[in-house]
Amino acid sequence: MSEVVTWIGSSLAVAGALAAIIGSLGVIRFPDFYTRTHAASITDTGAATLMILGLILISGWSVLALKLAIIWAFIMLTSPTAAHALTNAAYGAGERPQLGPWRLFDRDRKEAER
Amino acid sequence: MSFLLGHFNYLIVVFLMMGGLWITFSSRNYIKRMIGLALFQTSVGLFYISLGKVAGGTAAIVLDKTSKAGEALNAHLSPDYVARAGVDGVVYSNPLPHVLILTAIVVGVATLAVGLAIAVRVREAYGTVEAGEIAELDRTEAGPRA
Amino acid sequence: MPSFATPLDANTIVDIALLAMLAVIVVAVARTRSLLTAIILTSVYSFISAVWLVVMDAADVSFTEAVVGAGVSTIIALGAILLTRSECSRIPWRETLLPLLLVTVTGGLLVYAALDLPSLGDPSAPANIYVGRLYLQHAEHDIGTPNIVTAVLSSYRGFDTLGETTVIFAAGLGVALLLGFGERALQDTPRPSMAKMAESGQHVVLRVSAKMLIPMISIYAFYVQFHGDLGPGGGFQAGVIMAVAIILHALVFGLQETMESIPPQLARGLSAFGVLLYAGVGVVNLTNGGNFLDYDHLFPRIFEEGLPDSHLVGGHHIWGQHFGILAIELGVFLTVASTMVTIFYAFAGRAPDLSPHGEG
Amino acid sequence: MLLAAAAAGLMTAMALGLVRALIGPTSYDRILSANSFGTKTVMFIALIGFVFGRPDFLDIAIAYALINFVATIALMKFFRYRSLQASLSRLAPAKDTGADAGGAP
Repeated sequence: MSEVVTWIGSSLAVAGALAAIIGSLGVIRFPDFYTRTHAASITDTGAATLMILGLILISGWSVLALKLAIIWAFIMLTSPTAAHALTNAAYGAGERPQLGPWRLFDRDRKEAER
Repeated sequence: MSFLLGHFNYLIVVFLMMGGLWITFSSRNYIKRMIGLALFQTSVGLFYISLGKVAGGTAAIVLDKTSKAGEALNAHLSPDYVARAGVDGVVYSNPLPHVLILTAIVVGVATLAVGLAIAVRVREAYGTVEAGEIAELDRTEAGPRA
Repeated sequence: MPSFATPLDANTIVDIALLAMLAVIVVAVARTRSLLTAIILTSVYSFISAVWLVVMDAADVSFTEAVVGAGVSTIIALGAILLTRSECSRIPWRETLLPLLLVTVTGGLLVYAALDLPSLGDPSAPANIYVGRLYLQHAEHDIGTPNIVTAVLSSYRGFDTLGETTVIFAAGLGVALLLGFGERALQDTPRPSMAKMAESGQHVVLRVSAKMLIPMISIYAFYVQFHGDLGPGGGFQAGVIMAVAIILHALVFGLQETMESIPPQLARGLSAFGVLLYAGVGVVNLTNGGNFLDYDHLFPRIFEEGLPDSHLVGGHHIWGQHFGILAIELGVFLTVASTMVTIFYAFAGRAPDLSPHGEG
Repeated sequence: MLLAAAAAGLMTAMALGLVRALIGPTSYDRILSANSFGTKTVMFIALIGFVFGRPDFLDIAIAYALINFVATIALMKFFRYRSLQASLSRLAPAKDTGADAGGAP
């Protein structure tokens, strides 16, 4: 029983790590700041949830589980707020999202550099 | 190969220290210089902590060797090694460098603040924090404004 | 002395990967001309080195590095570039040659010296066999705290820590003398343009989150403070975390509101009081017949014998050490927290001086 | 073993996340990347304790989560207001409006 739970917990942790990798790839590949924020903030909270859930399963009913739950609560509170504040600041400072078909983005950027 | 593995930390730390030193020497901007100095200082901390690491060790917070964590740690180590390097059956890393660097970090940020405050005052007196421009102002004008 | 080879285990692999990231960041910081980028990258550097410190078993140091490096020093550096400028001038490549030469020579010498160092993790390295090992063997018996870093910090090397605390106090005083305590600048606060403020609305999300977070951060600071004997933590970390809570309040609700609840006078008073408390504990030991900061003599012997389960009558509690460490950690906490707040007030409270030279 | 794989994956994610902090192009991208890096750090610290067999140091991860937030807020204020002292809630400087101007209805 406990081995099965540990196995499930570890799998969840691996899933969380995969989500984090996908998020990082999104942050690298996406064309403008707002889409990157989308990639980063969603996968941050998602990966944290998966991973911490997995670790709670591994640690069982203990003070560790409580601490992990506190970490999860803090991440769920701070990470979206920080993303919101950051996009708000960026928009207020004049950073605008790129609109239109996404194939055009690279061309636009090259033209802007020229 | 094993020599490189054992000394990799020191080589990287020297690289980091020299990076910080290079920023401090080459940059003309006082704030950038302070950042370089802070990097240099952190790297010195990394060096100390590298020295205090004991292979297979754990943090210097007393652990019962019969507890779950204690057994998990000792499972990877030979009893011989634990007897030689450990204290009461558990291998700890050396706590002394930790103590020195812990206080050094907090003192470091306080002194960094003093350096930055001086840079701010220089900016208010000269209107710039670039070393070259300040030297130029000292040569041509009567010196600082305030 | 038996030769020792560093094992290629998980620990070493993580160590190498993290150090490689640090090296990349240092190169990027050296290359960038934007100071803001340099500050952001330095905060990432702090995060990576904090993870590295956990891997290297330095849990307490990691704690400190995270809260200081990524938190307070980022904010102070931001305050500094707000008051100066955020770009540095281009350096002509000729002028980098001499520093490069110097750095290469110094680095070469250091590498040459480093080759003679014992391998990473060698348990019989000179650094690890003398006093560090003695502390590990005797701390629990002498001091009675499971966290040996706290035991060494506040009891064995208490005098050293008193010096460090005094340096922090003096540095805070120095910043305040250079930049003021923040009151002067508040009188002529520069007015941000109305249009800019209105566009952002009221920042409801931030304010609500901050209202929830600030009490939790404060409670967490006290947890770190009083749990420092048993796990990672102590006065230095707790002080910085407390200061971060106050700084968050100032960032979200404005400096003036924070100054109304925690006046600069209070901050600077407490900062001095902390050092005084620390040194005072030492003096109490002196009057009871011990050495300076030797907490075995914190209480008169006759009083300590009466305390429950005292080691003087064959019990487990070394009450003098317990209370001595508690008191001096409180002193450290007060000094560190209020000094960081004073420094923040000094930087944040100063009005940017807009002269023709610096367009930031 | 699975946990070690998760740690390796998280490390990869951290390294990839670092790329955006290094190449920019805007400062917002860097801050976003730094913030996301901080969250991954929190997860990594929590995980590494379980991998190395001593998961007592979760306290540190809590501190990381909190500090990361405060640093991001400071950077955001740097961009939005060019000042660390301004209040986010009041529409005009605090001095002129008195105590009642900032109050929510």
